Order: sequence, then structure tokens, then C-alpha cells
Amino acid sequence: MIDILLMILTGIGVALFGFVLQTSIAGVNRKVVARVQKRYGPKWYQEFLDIFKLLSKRSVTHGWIFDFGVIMALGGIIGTAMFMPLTSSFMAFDGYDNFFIFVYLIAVGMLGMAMSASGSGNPLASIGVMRALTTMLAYEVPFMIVVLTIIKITGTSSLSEIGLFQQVAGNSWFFIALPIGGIVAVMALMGMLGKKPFETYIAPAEIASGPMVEYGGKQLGMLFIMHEITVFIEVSLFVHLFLGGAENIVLFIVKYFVVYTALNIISSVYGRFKIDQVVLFFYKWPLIMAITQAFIAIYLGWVI
Amino acid sequence: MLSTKFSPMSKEEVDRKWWEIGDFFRRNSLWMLMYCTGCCAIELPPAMTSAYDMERLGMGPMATPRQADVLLVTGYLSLKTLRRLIYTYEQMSEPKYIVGFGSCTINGGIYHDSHAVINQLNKYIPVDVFVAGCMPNTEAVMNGFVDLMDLIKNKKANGWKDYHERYEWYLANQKAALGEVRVHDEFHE
Amino acid sequence: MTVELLILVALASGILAYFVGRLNKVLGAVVTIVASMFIFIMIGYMMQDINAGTTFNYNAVEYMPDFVTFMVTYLGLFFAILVTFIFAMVSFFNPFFVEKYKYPALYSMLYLFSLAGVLGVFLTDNFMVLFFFFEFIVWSGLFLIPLGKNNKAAISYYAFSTAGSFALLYAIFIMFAQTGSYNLHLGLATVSGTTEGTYVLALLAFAAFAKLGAFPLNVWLPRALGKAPDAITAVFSGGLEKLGAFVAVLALVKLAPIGDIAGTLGGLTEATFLFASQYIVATLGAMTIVFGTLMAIRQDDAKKLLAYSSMSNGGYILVALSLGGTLGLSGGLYHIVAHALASAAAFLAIGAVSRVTGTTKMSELGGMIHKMPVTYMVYLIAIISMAGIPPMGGFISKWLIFQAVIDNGLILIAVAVFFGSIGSFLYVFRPLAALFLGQELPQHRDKAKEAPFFMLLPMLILSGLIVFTGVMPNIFLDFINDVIAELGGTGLLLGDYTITGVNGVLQPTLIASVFGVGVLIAFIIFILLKKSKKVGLMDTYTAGNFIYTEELMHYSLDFYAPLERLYEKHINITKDFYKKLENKVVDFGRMIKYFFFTNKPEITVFWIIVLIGFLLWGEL
Amino acid sequence: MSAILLIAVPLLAAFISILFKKYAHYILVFVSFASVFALGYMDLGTITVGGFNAPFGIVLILDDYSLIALYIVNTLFFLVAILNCNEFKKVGSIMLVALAGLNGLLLTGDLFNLFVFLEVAGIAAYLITTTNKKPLASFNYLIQGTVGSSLYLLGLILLYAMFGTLNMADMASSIANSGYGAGVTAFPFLLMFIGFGVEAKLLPFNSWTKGILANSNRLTGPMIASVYAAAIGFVFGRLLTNVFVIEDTFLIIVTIILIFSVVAGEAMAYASTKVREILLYSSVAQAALVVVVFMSGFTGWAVYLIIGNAAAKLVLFLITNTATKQLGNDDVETFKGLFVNNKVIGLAFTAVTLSVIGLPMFLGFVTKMNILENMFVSGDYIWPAIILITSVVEGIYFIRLLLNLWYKENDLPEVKFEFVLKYVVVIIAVLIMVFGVYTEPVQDSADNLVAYSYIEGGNL
Repeated sequence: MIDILLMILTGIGVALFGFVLQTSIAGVNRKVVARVQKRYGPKWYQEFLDIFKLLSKRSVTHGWIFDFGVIMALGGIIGTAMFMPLTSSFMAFDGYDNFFIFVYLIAVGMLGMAMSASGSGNPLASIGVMRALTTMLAYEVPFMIVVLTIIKITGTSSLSEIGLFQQVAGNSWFFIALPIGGIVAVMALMGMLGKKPFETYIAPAEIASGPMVEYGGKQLGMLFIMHEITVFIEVSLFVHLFLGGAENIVLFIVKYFVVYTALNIISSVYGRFKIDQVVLFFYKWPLIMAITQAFIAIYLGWVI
Repeated sequence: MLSTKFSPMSKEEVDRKWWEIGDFFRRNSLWMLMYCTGCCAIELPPAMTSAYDMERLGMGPMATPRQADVLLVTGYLSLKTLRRLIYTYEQMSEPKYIVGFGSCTINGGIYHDSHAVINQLNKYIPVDVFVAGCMPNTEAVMNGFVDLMDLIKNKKANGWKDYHERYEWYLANQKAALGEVRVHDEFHE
Repeated sequence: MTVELLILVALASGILAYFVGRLNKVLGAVVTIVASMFIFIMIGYMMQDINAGTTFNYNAVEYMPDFVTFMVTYLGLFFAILVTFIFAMVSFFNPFFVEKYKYPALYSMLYLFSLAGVLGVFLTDNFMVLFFFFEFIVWSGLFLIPLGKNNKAAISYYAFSTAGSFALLYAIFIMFAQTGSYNLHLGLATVSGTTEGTYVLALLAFAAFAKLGAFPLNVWLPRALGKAPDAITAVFSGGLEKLGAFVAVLALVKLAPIGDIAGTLGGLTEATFLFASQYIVATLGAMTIVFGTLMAIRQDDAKKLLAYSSMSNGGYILVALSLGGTLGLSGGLYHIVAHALASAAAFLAIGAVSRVTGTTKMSELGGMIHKMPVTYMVYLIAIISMAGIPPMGGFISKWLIFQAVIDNGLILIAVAVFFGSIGSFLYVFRPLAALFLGQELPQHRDKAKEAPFFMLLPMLILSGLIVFTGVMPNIFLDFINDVIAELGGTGLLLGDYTITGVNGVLQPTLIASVFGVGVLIAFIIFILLKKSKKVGLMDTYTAGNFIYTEELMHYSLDFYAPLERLYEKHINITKDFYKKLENKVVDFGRMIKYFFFTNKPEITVFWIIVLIGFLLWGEL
Repeated sequence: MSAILLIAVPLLAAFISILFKKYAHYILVFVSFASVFALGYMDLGTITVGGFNAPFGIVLILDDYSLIALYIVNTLFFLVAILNCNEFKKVGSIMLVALAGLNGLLLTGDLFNLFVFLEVAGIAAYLITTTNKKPLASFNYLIQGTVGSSLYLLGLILLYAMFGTLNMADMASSIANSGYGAGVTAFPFLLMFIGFGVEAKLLPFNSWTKGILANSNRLTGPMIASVYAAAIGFVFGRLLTNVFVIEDTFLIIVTIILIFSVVAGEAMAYASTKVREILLYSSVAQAALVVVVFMSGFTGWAVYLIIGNAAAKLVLFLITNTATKQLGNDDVETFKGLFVNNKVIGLAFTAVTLSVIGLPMFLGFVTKMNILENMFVSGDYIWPAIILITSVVEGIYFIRLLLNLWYKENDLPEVKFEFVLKYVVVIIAVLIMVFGVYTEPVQDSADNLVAYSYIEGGNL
């Protein structure tokens, strides 16, 4: 009983760590993007300020589902983050860091948010949710195919074990071992994080930030927290799956930072796709590339 | 002699402390809702982009009134837009602030004798900071934001409280300007 | 209680329900509750017997022909318990709906007749009995569907079901010609792997596809489920459709697969190959998934949408069963359970809404959550399971199926499976957003109220089970392991709380509790912060515009319009195909009429001469 | 009692009834009832007529097969007669002639005698169909029927020239003993087959059916589609199983005709929008199916198929024609919702239709299953496939019809069915259902019932 409690506490610690890590790195990244745009940029802890400011405000609610959805969203994401291994050997629930848990448990959070947004009664929120789900339909399939290849090669769907597999001498990181798949994964990751050109579902100037249109104050703050943890989960997934996991926490943070910053830099030079362009894009090249990669790797055995 | 005894703070004191902490966050993270009805809006792009970079101050544009902290009224307001401005302002979550741009919001500016334009914005909604000029240059705009931050720090940005306290007064002014039908949709008139 | 006695009870209570129903409509429907509950409990008792390790098989009463035998197997019992349970749950809805129908007494009778048919199909070892009840269900369903006021739906249901059952019949006779007996196990065992086995497999697969509404035999499913009475829809989707799954198990598991690709190809490294038949069925299953998903996304009618989701889930079952192996089998069987519960609950929830509003069109509904929160929660839980999100049952089965697909390295199938899985978020969310959430439309604001207790009860039980199957799946998987053992496979490796798959261990209880902890934390954060101000639904961001019409603020029509635009031109192929096929038959009939049925006797004489000429060809 | 009375008494009564025109219909009812009743007292066996022994003289054969046939035909005839005796008083005498002809057809063991009865029954039928008030259709029927019987006669003449006998059993054994190949007898048999094909409604020869049945009334519909169809079916069965040698090219032709009849019949019914047309095209397909089953040698089940069909068509045509008369036309559109206020009639109609389609709990299911089973056992995989595929089509149009008749909201058609009719159709429907569930006697009798075996010299 005690060790289960301890595990859960560790899990909460992981989630908290993820939140702090991602929020800081996001702040730093705002500076990075600002530099790209020849600006000075905000303080590195600006994201924290934003979130706590939101939590301090007096918000409005549109009924119980509006609040319930937010709680479910944040709860689901915290729950998901608790499973995330930080290094390839450190995680809260040893042996249960199954890839599918992340993919699907994260969906509870998404569903909660979508539900809450639609519950607000604002059509723009529903449109945003529609776009978010459509985008999800677009990027998820190519990504899953690449991960399928990895799972098939390593014979395990545990993130830490996939990480360890890459650390064995002779095996290279999957980003290098499966180069085509790696590129697909990067594109899919940009879709997951809602970075340009795939930020169609936020589109502030078009649909007034989509799902978040009716949020203010604490609900928005909680969604921000949720967003940060989601990003933490998704980027960590990438690190574990494609960049050889992490032997220690420093390496993890470094890899994490590199991935996230690189994505931000890429995204800062793009415009925005229309929603059907997103779908068409992902179902054209990334999917073909992912299938090609899977075929080469699984049936021909060509893994670098 | 200082007492080592722990004296619990009163509830008001606790609230005040929290409020001060909140104010710190709020003034360092001002999210704007830009109500770009007039020409002063043209000052915002340079303020946001690399020339002045208001993100340094933690400010940024937001899409909807629910998310925003500060409402920027950039210039003259016709009666039609006034209705919408009030509606928008009332949708914002508290605490909320208003910055009025240009002389039009102060005294009507060059439109002071127009039948369709209001002259004094703070008769209808509480304005915390005015940025004078026709139009104000970007430094003035930035200065206005910093002023607002100072006001928040000094707990003087109380327009939203004022709106609650003197709501009848504001309402009367609004009605006087807009007629008995304060808000109405053109589809349903 | 023996099987034939149960069937007789079902039939007798059906007739009783008819006569009681003639006197009092509601009372007749109450009979269906009592009878189906009774039968479910009796079947439950049967499970205790079988747990003692006896698979019992016996001839039914003497006056029946010799071939009428019944047999209780794990497989049959698995399906029987599930489907009778769905029947029992749905029956609670009958009293509330029966008054709306044209022939209420008939409704109650046929409801129980279908139940009798279900028992007969699952609990026999005789093909003839199986077929008899199979068809029996078809015709009782046939008259149930148009009670929802659409004949067309019933006709396409009949057409496809009968095509399926005749395929089954043909297969049965092929086996009969081989063995001289109608014994199910003997027949399948005899033809398995032989040339006849190929035909039997194809025909049985056809039957399974027709019953499951799988691609390309999918046209009837959305029509029938979309138009049938609300309670019947739930029964169809949760129960009767599973007949197809049952036949699929017979075809795909009990018969050896055909077409050894690995043997003929070989050579390619590290790749495991399935048999050709498995590939074909899996591919069709995959197409079912994609097709069902794409169609479901487009629907405006919530029931039709769920019907297409049933189709897509049927595809999962087919994919899983066709892959076979421990994971495929247990995944498929578990998916049957998960989907039966989830779709029954979802359909019941929609039914409860349609009861108060009189419509299931999403464009005409909105904001039902404010009046029907419990129904909403039931629907929510159901769709979470349907979308395969933990901690509901659907996740477990999808996890197993994914592993089976990955383990076999089926890339293209995987594309479909993942697509369907993500796509299910899209379509299940639509009724949630458009029907339950969003603006509360004025036309339903006054009429709508929460469903009465006896309607909520089955929905809540189903929801509870959906959660339970997701949190403690091992209890069910244990039983499924027995089924698999009976089918000659190896069961899953189960721990106290863990399920061991081929590439990972899952602990559903842990996931659920961690999720609970997460929600708790979020709740604490929420409750500690300042209380929000309650505002109305119409007080939303409109870019400053004043809008007083709820419809204008309710985004429900053409929800996924940008996505639909990408494929809407290509989606109707099966429908068009059958439409064309029908037209061809009609054209052919008309042509014959035109050529032969004139008022001119000389035409007849002409044909006679042609015939005689044909006979004497060469002699003259 | 001698079976010859079954022919003689109606014939005699027919002549008497001409004298008492007013009471003709009472005589008809009485005689037809009497002949059903008398069947119980008939002794099985061969009756020699005119003192000449078979194979030289005419023989009447009363065996299990013809007894069943007589029971069915006479019962159906009685039902038709009693339901219509008041409405169609004029045709009483002709009906009596028809009864004599039909009984003769079923009883006779002589091929030429068969032709005579065919003509008697045929002429009676032509006359009966004049009550349709469609002279052209009746005329067509007359022409085609006559062409058919002439062809039959032509074929028979050829056979007689070849084998010198007219007795069925003798003919069969002569052919078997003659050592001729199938090619030789194919031509006469084809002519005879066509001759019967016209009466039995096989496809290229049956264009009369549309004119007759699509315009039928309460008398002609059941009479032609049920009573005549049953009688012709039985006789055709006797010929097919005992006399005809179907091989080689002839087999191909027959198979093509039958496949074509079944497939096209169902397709035409599918394409129809009038109730009577649906029924008549469906009976075209069913008639072909009967021939198929006889040809495959499953006499017992063919008999049940005929019984099921005849009973079903009786009910269907009775109900349809009653309704048509009251509603003015027989479009499905007009008939919509017919059963909403006539539930009993509706239930009978439904039960009978489901039996024709072959759904479980009804007699048709048992028949169909056993036919298919026997076909499979004998190694025939093609016909079952055709039967099953066409059954789907058949099911669809019948179910479409049924649902249309049952489900309509308002604006229901007003039709009254008299008490006797209700009684009759319900009894038939109940019987069909009872034997659909309690299959033991059907199973047993069908397995026992094979067509009679030959005895040297023409006695059977």
C-alpha cells in the first residue's frame, strides 16, 4: 500500500516536473522566437506569470459541464504525465510506460477540453474543436505507423525499453535508424503541438482561438497548465522514441530542449494551413513516407 | 522587542496579501483585447513588433474578451460601436482595465461635433489610462501601458470596481447616448 | 434450466406479451422485461454449471426431429450471456416507447421472439437449428424495424440478412454433403483445410459480413439502425449484430485459414506471413473500419452515426478475429463485449433523448445536457469506451487488437485501424457537441426532462459495466480465456491485475486509479481557486454582435464540413453499387416482360419454334 | 368406390346443371364437396375403363400420389367454388366440367387420355377466364393453350408411331427396353414438354398468364393460379418422373428454360408494382421450381412444394382480388395500409407469404430446406445456388409488399372481407404454420412418397 502511494506521489512529482520544465522551456522559447523576429522577448518565466495571473482572475462559467470538462482535461493529462519516464530508468510506475497509454490517456484530456469548450455554447469553440479533432485525425496516423515500426523492431511498446534499446551499443537512435520515419515524426509532432503550419485549430484571428474562445481566468489557467503538460508528454514521447531516451535527467532536459526549440524555430517561419490542407498534407507525403519506412524496416529489414 | 509569537493574519489581511501577489502577476502579464475602431490602432503594430516589442512587458494580443485583461479602445467610437464595446467590456473577466487611445476618447477630438460619435469615453465605461495625442506616437502608447502597470501596482487601476459601484450612473449615460433600447441586434429591431 | 425450455419460455412469454399487450400496451412491454430478465438470469446460472467443467450436449425433447440438439459451449455461452444481457437491459425501455408504435403488442412479441432466436443460435451444436433460429431472428427483426416507420430500412435489412443467411445455408449444406450430419463441430472440423473448406470459409465469411454490416455488405446497417425503433436499435447494435461476430468466429477461428503465402513466397527476412484468407478478411475488415468511420463522420442523424460506428467496430472485430492468435482472438472477443455494452448504452441514451424531443437529428437538437445530465453522462462514458480511451473497456480491446496488428506487421491494416481509432473521436464527439452540448434550443427547452428512473437504471448499469470492463477486465478475460481454450488457442497471460500482451504489460486498474488521482488534483486546484461567475449560454463571445437566436449560436450542421468535402464524392460507392444492382434486376425484369409478355400469341409460337430449332440443330 | 366416379359425376352434373340453370351453383358446391368427401372411400388401384386391359385400354390410376393430388385439387376447388358460387352463378356448369377435366388429368394413366382431359380442362379454363371481361386475354389464352395441346398431341403421335403404346407405364418401359438413345425421343418429348410448359407457365410459353392473372377476379385468380397450377404441376410431375427421358441436348434446353423461368420470373416480379402482377410472376418462378424438383427426383418434396404454393396462391389471390374489386385497381400504392384495419386477413396473408419465401416456422421453410438438402446430397451444387439467390430476390419483393400493406399512417383503404373468406384463409394459414413447426408427418410422408413404380404390361 505504502509503495503504491509512493509511486503515485512520484508520479505527481513527474507531472509537476514536466509542468515546470515545459513552462520554463516555453518561456525561453518565446525569447528564442522573439530573437528570430528581431525582438527582445519576454522574461523566461513569463509563462508562469501568465498562468498564475489567469488563476488569480475571476472567471465566468457556462454551466457545470464547462467546469467539469476542464477538470477532466487537466486530470487526464496529469494522469498521463504520471506514467511518463523521465530517464530510461526512472519513472513512477516501472514497466507500465506503455506507448498506447500515452496516446489514449492523453485523449481523455483532449475529450474533456473539447467537451468543456462545446459546453460553452460558443460556435467558434465547436469549430475549433472540430478543427482540432480533424488535425488529430491527420497527424496521428502517420505517427502511429512510424511508432508501429519501432515497436515491431524492438518488440516492446514500453517507452523506457525502447529508449534502452537505442542505447545499446550498435543500435543508433531511431531518428537516424529510421530517417524517413524520423522526418514524419517531426512533422507529426508539430501537428500534435499545434505549431504552425498546423495551428489551424487555434487560429486566433480567424476563429478567435478556437476551443479556448470562452475561457478566461482559472479555467483558462488550468487549460494552460494542461497544455504545458501535454507538450511535455508529446515532446518526451519523441525523445524516448526517436532520440534514444535519456541515460540521465540532464541529457533528457537537453534533448527535450533541443527538440522543442527546433520545432519552434521551424514553426516560426511558417504561415498557417487551411484545415483541409492539413489533412491532405498529412495523408499525402507523411503517410506515404511512413508506410514506406515501415515497409523497408519491417519487411526488408533495412534499419541503419 | 519583537514578538516571536505567531499572530494569525485576519481574513482581510490574507485577502490583501493574495491580492498583492495577484497584482504582481496581473501587471506583468497584461493581455490585450484590441478594439480597433479608430486610427490609433495603427500605433499597435509597431508597439507589438520588433520596434518596441511590448512582449518585453509581458503584454500580448488576445482573441476574445474572456481571455483579455485590458481593453484598448483605439480612437473614436460611434454609437453603434459603443453598444458593442460595452457588451465586450462586460464580457471580460475581472479584474479588467481599459486604455483609451487618442483625443477622440478623451473629448471627441476632431469628431467632437459629430452626431454619431461619443465624445467622452469614460462617461460610459471606466477608463483607467488615457493616452493623449491625435494620434499618440508609439512611445506614448508604450508609456501608457507602463502607467497602467504602475496604477495596478499602486492599486489605483480600479475602474472595474468603479463600474460596479457607480453602475447606475454609467447606465444612465449609456442610455442617454444610445436611447432607451440600450442594446439591440440589427437583425431583430 | 435446459436450453429448449428457455427457448420455449421465450416464445411462450412472447405470445403472452402479445395478448397482454392487446389488453394493455404498457403491460405487454412489462412482460418483455420480466421474461428477458428471467432468461438472462437463467443463462447466468448456466455459466455456473459450465464452470464446473461440463460442456453439455443433449437431444431436445423427443417429438422434435432428431437433429434438434442443443449444446452449451463456452463460446455459445459467451455470446448468449452478452446478448441476453443487452436484451434484458434494453427491455426496460420498452414500456416507455411501446405506445408510440403502430403495433405495440406485436412489438413485445417479436422482441421476445428475437430473444428466443438468439438463444437458439448460440446454444446449439447443430447447423440446421442454428440456421432455423438465424432466419427466425431475421423475420422477427423484419417486422420490428418498420415500427420505426420506415419500410425501406426493413427491406434492405431483409435483403442483406437473407443473403447472409443463405450463404450460411449453402455452407451448411456443403458440410452436410461431406459429413452427412448437421453437427456444427464435426462439419467444421471435417472441411477445415480442404477444398470445400475454402468455399465454406468464403460463405461463412460472407454471412458474417452481412450480419455485421461489414464492407461491402454495409448498406443495410445504417438504414436499419437509423430507422428502427430506438430500443430495437440498441438491441441490434449491441446484440443481434453479434450474430455476425459469432459466425465470424466459426469461419475464421474454427476453420483453418487458406492460402499459405509464407510457403509460396518465403525469402523475405524477419517477416511473418499470414494466410491469404486472413489477409483478405483483414483487408475487408480494415475497409469496413475506414468506410464506417468516414460515413459516421458525415451523418446528421445521431442514430445513423452510431450505426456507422457499429459498422466500423464490426470491422475491428473482423480484423482481430482474422488475425487470430492469442491477442487477436482475445482482442476480438473482448471488443465484442466492449462494443456491445458501449453501443447499447449510447443508443439508449440517444433513445432517451428522442423520447422527449421526438427527433434524433443533431441539427435539430442542442443543449440537452442541461435537462438530461444523467443521460449525458451515460452517453459520455459509452463514447469514451467506443473511442477506446482508458479507463473504459474499449481501450483494453483496442490495445489487444493494436498489438495483434503490430505483431503481424500489417502496415496497411494498421493504417486503417489507427485511422478508425482516431476517427472514432471525431464521430462520437459530434452527438456530444451538437446534441448534448452547445446552445439549449428553445423548442426543446420546455419539453425536455430527465428520463424516468426505470430508463436510467439500465443505462446506469451499462455505464457501470463499461467502466468495470475497463478497470477490472481480468474477470472477463478469464472467461474469454476459457472460450479461447475451447477454440483450441492459448489464452492471455493474466496476472492479478495485469494483462501481458506481446509487447508490454497493461494494468488497467492502475491506469484508472492514476486517472482518478489526476482528476482529484485537478479538482482540488479548481475548488481552491476563486469561484466563477455563472453566465448564460447566450452570453458568449460574438465579436460584439448581439444575437438572440440560439440556432445561430449552435454549430451542429455539417460539423466536419471541411473534412467531408475531401471525400464526399467518393463515399457512396457501395450504396450506388447496390442501387445499380437493383436497377439492373428491375431492368432485366422489365426487359423480359417487354419481350415475352405481350398480347401477341405469335411471339410465344416464335419462341417455341426457336426452341425446337435449337434441339434439331445439326440434325436438319 | 370407383375413382371413375370422380370424373363421371361432375360431368354428369354439368349436363344436369344446364337443365337447372338457376341451381347450377348449388350443384357445383354439392358435387365438389361430394368429390372431396368421396375421396375418403376410394380404393387404391388401377381401374380399367372400357374392358380393354392395359396397355391397350384406358386406365385410371389411383395411387398415393394421385390420391394426394386429388385431395389437394378437389379441396382447393371446393374452396374456390364455395367462395364464388354466389357471385359467378353463370359459370357453374363450366366449373363442373373443369372439375371433371382436372380429376381426369390427375387420374389418367394414358397419354392420349391425358390430352383429352387437358383439352377438357383447358376449354373449361378458357371459358372461366371470360369472367375477367378481357376477351383479348382469354383469346390469347385460348390460342396458346391450343397450340400447347396440339404440340403435346404431335409429340404423342410421334411417340405412338415409335413405340406403339399410349399407356404411360408401358411407354416408359418400352422406351427403357427399346435401346434408343435419348436423342431419338428428345424431339417428341420436347414437344410434349412445351405443350405442358404452356399450361404450367414455364417462361417462353406463358405470355397468356399476364393477361389472365393480372386481370383476374376472385374466381379466375385462385382457379388458374392455384387449382389449375396444382393440377398441372402434379401431372407434369408424373410425366417428368415416369415417362420423360431427359438427357443431352434436351436436358440443356430444359435446364435453360427452367433457369430462365426462375430467374426471369423473380426479376419480373421484382420489377412489378401491381400486386397481382407480383403474385403471377412469382408463380411463374415457383412453377419452374416445381419442375426442377420433379426433375431432380424429389417427388415427395415437389408435392409439398405444389401444396404449399397452391394453398398460398389461393389465399393471396383471394385476398388480392377481393381487395382489388373494392379498391378499383391493384397498385401497391393503392393497397398501402390494407391490413391495418384487417388484421386477421393480414396475418393470414403474411403467414402465407412468409411460407412462400421460406422463412422458418412455416411449411415453405421445411420444404425448401429439404429440397436443398436432397439436392446437395445428390451432388447438385448449381441449382441450390440459383434457388437461394432467387429466393433473396423473391424475399425482397414479397417483404416490400408485406411492409407496404402493413405500415401506413393515415388515409387507409377501406376493404371489407366476408366471414367465409376470413375463415378459409385463416385455416389455410394456420395449417401452413402448424406443419411448419410440427414437421414430423411432413417429413415422413415426403420421404415415403415416391412416384409409382412400373409394373410390366402397363398396370401400375
